[in-house]
Amino acid sequence: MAPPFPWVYTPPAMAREGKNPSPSSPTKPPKPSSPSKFKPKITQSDDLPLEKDLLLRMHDVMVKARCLEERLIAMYKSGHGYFWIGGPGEEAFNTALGLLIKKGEGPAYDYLHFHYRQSATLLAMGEEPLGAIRQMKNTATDPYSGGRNFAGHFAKKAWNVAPVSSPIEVQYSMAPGTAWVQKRFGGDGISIVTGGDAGTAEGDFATCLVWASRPGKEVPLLILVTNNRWGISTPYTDVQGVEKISDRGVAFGMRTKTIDGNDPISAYLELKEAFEYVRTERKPYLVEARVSRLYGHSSASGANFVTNEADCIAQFEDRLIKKGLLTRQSADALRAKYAEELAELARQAKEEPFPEGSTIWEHVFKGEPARDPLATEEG
Amino acid sequence: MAPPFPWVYTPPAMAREGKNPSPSSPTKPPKPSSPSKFKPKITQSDDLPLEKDLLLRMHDVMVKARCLEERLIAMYKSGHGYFWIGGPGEEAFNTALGLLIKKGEGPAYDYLHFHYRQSATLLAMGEEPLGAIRQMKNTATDPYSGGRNFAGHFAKKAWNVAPVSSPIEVQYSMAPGTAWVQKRFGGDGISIVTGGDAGTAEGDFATCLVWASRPGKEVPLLILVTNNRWGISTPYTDVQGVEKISDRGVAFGMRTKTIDGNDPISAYLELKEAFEYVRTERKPYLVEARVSRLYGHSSASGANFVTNEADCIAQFEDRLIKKGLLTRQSADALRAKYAEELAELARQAKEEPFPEGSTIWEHVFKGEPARDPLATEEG
Amino acid sequence: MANMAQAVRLALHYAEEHLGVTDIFGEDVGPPLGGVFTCTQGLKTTWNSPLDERGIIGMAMGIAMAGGRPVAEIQFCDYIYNTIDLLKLAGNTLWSSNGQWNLPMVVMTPVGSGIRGSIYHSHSFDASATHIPGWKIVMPSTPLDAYGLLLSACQEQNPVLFLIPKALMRIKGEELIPGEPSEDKALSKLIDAPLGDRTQWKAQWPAVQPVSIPLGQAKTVRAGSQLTVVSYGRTLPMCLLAANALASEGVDAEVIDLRTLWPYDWATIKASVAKTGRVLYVNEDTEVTNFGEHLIRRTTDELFYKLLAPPKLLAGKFVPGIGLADTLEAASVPQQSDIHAAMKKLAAMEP
Amino acid sequence: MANMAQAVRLALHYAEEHLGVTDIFGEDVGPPLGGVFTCTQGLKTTWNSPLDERGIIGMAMGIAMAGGRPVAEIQFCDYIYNTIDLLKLAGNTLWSSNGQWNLPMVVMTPVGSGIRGSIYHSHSFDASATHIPGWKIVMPSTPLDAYGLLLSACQEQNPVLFLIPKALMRIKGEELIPGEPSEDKALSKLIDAPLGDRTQWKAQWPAVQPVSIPLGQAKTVRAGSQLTVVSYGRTLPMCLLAANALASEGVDAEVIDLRTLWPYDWATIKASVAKTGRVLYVNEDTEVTNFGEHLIRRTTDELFYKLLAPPKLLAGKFVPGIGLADTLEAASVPQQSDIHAAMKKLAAMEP
Ligand SMILES: Cc1ncc(C[n+]2csc(CCOP(=O)(O)OP(=O)(O)O)c2C)c(N)n1
Ligand SMILES: Cc1ncc(C[n+]2csc(CCOP(=O)(O)OP(=O)(O)O)c2C)c(N)n1
Ligand SMILES: [Mg+2]
Ligand SMILES: [Mg+2]
Repeated sequence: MAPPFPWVYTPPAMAREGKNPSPSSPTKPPKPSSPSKFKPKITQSDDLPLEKDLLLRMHDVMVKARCLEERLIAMYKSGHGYFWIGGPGEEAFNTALGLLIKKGEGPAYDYLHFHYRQSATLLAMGEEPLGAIRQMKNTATDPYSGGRNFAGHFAKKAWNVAPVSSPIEVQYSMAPGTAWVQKRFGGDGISIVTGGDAGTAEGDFATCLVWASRPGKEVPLLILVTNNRWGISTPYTDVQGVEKISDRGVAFGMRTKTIDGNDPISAYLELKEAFEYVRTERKPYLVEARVSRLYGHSSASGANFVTNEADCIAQFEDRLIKKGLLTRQSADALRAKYAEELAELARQAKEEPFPEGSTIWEHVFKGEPARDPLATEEG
Repeated sequence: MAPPFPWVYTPPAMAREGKNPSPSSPTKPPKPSSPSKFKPKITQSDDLPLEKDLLLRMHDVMVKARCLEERLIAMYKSGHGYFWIGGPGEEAFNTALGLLIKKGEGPAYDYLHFHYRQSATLLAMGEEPLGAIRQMKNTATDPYSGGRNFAGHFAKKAWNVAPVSSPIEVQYSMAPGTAWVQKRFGGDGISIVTGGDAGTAEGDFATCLVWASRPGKEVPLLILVTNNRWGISTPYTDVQGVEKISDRGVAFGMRTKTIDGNDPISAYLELKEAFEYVRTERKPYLVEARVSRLYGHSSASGANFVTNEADCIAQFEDRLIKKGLLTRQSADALRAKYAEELAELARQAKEEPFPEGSTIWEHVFKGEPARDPLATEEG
Repeated sequence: MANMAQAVRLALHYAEEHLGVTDIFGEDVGPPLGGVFTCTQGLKTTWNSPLDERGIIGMAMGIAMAGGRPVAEIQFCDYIYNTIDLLKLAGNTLWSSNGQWNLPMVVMTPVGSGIRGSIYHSHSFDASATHIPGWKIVMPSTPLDAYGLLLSACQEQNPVLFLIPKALMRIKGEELIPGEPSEDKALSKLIDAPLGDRTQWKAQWPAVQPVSIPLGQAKTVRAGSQLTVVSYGRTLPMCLLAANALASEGVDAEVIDLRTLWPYDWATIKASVAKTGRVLYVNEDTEVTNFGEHLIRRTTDELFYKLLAPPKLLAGKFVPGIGLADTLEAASVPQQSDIHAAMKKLAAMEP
Repeated sequence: MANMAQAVRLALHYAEEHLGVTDIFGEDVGPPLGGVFTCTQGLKTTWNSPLDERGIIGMAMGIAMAGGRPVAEIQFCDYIYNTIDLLKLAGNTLWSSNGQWNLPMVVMTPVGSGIRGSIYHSHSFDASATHIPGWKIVMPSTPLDAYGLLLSACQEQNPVLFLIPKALMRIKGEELIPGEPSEDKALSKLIDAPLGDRTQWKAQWPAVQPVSIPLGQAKTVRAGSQLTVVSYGRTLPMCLLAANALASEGVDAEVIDLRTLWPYDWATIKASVAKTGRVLYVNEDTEVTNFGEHLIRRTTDELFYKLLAPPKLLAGKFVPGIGLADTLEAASVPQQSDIHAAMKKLAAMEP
């Protein structure tokens, strides 16, 4: 079940070598600023200013999320799925985010307009990983899309998780809408939108800023950008002249911040502040988080671990171990435990059937029977 | 020849009363900042720091442009045209702009991506007003569109005037393209794009900022916004939280400025500086000019003179008269002369034929015969 | 009698009072203007949006997701083309979430020619719209239909695109909307915003009653035996006039107002064409990859052996725009005389 | 033999050397990647654009205005739908300026299913594209055609949309491109970027020669007498296989590769259908308001009395997306077996 004609997002060998592709070109002089200059700076302190329980919970989710993504990649590589895309490298930020979300259905809870790297957030919210595995395998049991959509394309109405869709940045045009309803509804439910750095070049990012900041009608929207300095094979600095993406919000009178998304502690604290502001002030806040991309763009680029970017889990474990909150052994054991659990789930999903071809007619219109509108009696 | 079913952009009576429509609503409390607060501030000095010849030339063009627009409006009102839109109120800025343009065909000259309020710029460049009158009357002789497009929709390849098109803001997505060719071409030709304030809410405005400022590939593009504080009937401050539109450029590392577009002298000096920067540095510059809208949005809003906005011509004439460069009599005579000349041109255009129906097939494809591709022998 | 702009307004009033409509918005939709065609004057949930069509559609999707019931306007359909990806997304959201997220939202937009709108105020959108799965698509040709269909649209669980023919916007209906005052001009006095200052004005809404016109039902506006004409929007009344005129020339045509373009009422068309053996589809969108061509395909698929003449389409010429001059507009989209001629010719074709 | 990705690359190389192409750009089009399908590796005028499809089309228009000759890529046609207003604008720029401003520009984009691309890497764009006046629209099904047609596109004075069927991207051609080395793998060694570090790599371009395939000419890839099949892109080779298979079942089908969708080669279709009396149009775009329906309309318009059976369309199902699972993709777009069955059925219909 390998992809019949895969497209290549980055040269496979580069991924195999464990490097994100170099931006330098055979025909052009080196670009003014090379991407390495922009690797998230490691300025993480020895201080761990959060409760032990929370720290360990974060670590647990991060490891689980990494193991899930690695299992999905393994499934892809062994032919149990056509395409992988996901969030390894963003676990620190995404876990912190998930732990701060007010989970539930309807405007009293947070609405989530995510892109395709958000697995750690879902796990932090308490989601079972089996669904992601089923979606990877495109089984009929896939709870998010019934075998219709790619891995990482979550959709869960019970938790206000809007359907992740592949077109970059469209979620930024929709997010002000849920937030507008929440503004009117009252309470402290907010909307949250995530996306990548390259995607901010789409007009939809600007649309989001415009609609979130209408005077007197500002909406409770947490606008997040996870900046990994890549759009597939294209370094951010090759194509965009904005130094700090968060600065895009300044003209709109919005609160903004650029943070280190590889440090789960500072990510948690910064996000907490932003959440509190948005929940209580009912106004937008734009946060740019610098993160890593640890397995390249997607399976199309080989999905191999890269060695030239910071690994938030390794860093966090070092800090936890240093403080005596974790041992190397317990960390390894945790990873082994999750790896085994996820392998078992994958084995389970592999036995499950694909959707029937006739299911394509289901859910075209809500409340209407599944049928081909052009079917005739003669067939 | 009155419009069969005109749409109304603003309540006709409001326009008849000589006021731009009030933003206050029957059901909602007054908006935090009323538009009047944002009327272009009149801070025009007694100093006239430009050569006398240039001052008088500017005045001449401004008056001619106003007379042209007033003639077009008169044509609309007497049934000689279906729709009017144009630039009365923007003459100061648009004239200054036109006088600074390097006019000609090809990348050595300036490319002009205009919107529909640019008549004064064309006249300042030396365009004959008869073309605008013919377009108003949609005659076959209309040099810009052959009777196909609305008034104010110039297109003149010989002077690099890109076709003005009705969809708001699309020109901002195209302008970086001509500027990119000019960057490579060298020389001092630049591209210039204009549009309104409301239109900056479209993603295309952001697209322009992104594509103009790619690192190391910045393009010689003068990005202009004429801010009249209105989008048809909607006050700017009702829908946009950006105080100074020019601030939108800051995150992109762009030079920016907000200027008084009602003062032809400061407009000229500010634009001159911006032009010089763009011509020599080959980088973008974003200028927001605060201007007036003196006949409402368009004929759909009645096209009547409003009394609650600054009139750049009246102001400029006062200053010129004060300085002894003009007398009231000579100013009035000038206006009368142009009014008469333009009336005569309108009389001429009225005699000219409309395009033949069969001309719809012309210019579908360059270099190919005019024909209905589905025409059969039987017809 | 209400004209179509007033009928839309009355329907929206009913919908915000009784059907849970929460937001009626778009460019210049709120006070003071109430829409460039006055369709949204005096309503209580209207507001003016930024000039950003992508934002308008995105906002409608978000509102619908969060349990609101939006009616979003694109000021002219000519400006909807940069949102087609979002329209497609709205149309696939239920499907791609395997039934979880439905979007009850209405997008309304004026369409078509007939007002000398030149290149960018004359577009049709029915061809593009009918190619987008997951949407219901409506296009009324009378005020009463506009009223009833918009009420249905506002009760839908799925996205509905409501196309309003500009050319019919100011034409009064022949039937009263239930609850509408019957005296001439009385309605206008109640619900049309005054000239001059509007800050103190409030609409005096008549107690209009619901009318049920389910989506998906065509209306046979003239029965006939020799020829079927299927149309909608601006061209529909012309088809009816042509049919009436042709009756005196011995041609008895049946005229069907499709009203809903998707899902469309195939049963009504099929029964008619099975009876007459001749069908002319009329619309004004450009004619290549046109929805009428779909209807022709369906006709040949299911009725080929019953046809007495080729099924025909009369639509807009395949040109890049509709030119401003009368001569150009008349040469570009079907006019009364074109329809008359096409019907006559089709009726006369030898089997 | 070159595959289609290599053929496109060779054509672009020829075009930047000899036809004045100045800019080949789009997302990931420049080094190091050279396009997600490798179509633009090693070329000298490529560059990576911001992730902004509207900017890509706008930039192409601007470059064309200023005398450049751009070839812009939209990475997948699934992401072109927010630019349709700009495509329409590009298509009407010559017309609305009454002949002044033509835009010599090429937009290329991969289309269609067959790679398990799920909802957003499986779209077709032929229906939407053929509804946009002012564009020429090309869709090759062999590497040599891709090469020749792209050379023609790069010499056009008008906007050309070049649709590349993803499913055929890696299929080798059966004919050599003139100048292409004939040994297997030799071409790859010359022009495929190496695995690993590419900073020092340069393509070794073979001295390819121009091939003239004018836009607007179909190719009859199999002559036959009983049935005409008209297709393009991914489904074309399947139609040919089906025709060959059906020959042994006594059905002699003529297969036409349309190659250019607009302006299309009606003369070739018409002559064929006049001869066979039966026609099946095959494409994989969703079937409502589909370009094949236009071709059916044209067929009934001009050939009604010559038809021995209803003209048929086999196209994609009218569903909101193509699902990822094999079962879903197979149920959504025409497969070999569907084409075979449709041809057989059509051949057997009683006149
Ligand atoms: C509108 C659109 N254009 C192009 C693509 C193809 N594509 C998928 S991911 C991607 C890069 C996204 O980069 P970024 O926004 O930085 O997010 P990241 O993947 O780095 O997290 C591109 C170009 C797409 N999915 N959608
Ligand atoms: C894309 C698009 N949407 C809507 C319109 C209708 N429209 C014409 S002018 C206008 C307001 C423009 O306001 P602004 O950009 O401030 O320019 P101004 O007219 O004030 O100079 C609108 C909404 C349009 N022409 N194009
Ligand atoms: Mg990125
Ligand atoms: Mg304005």
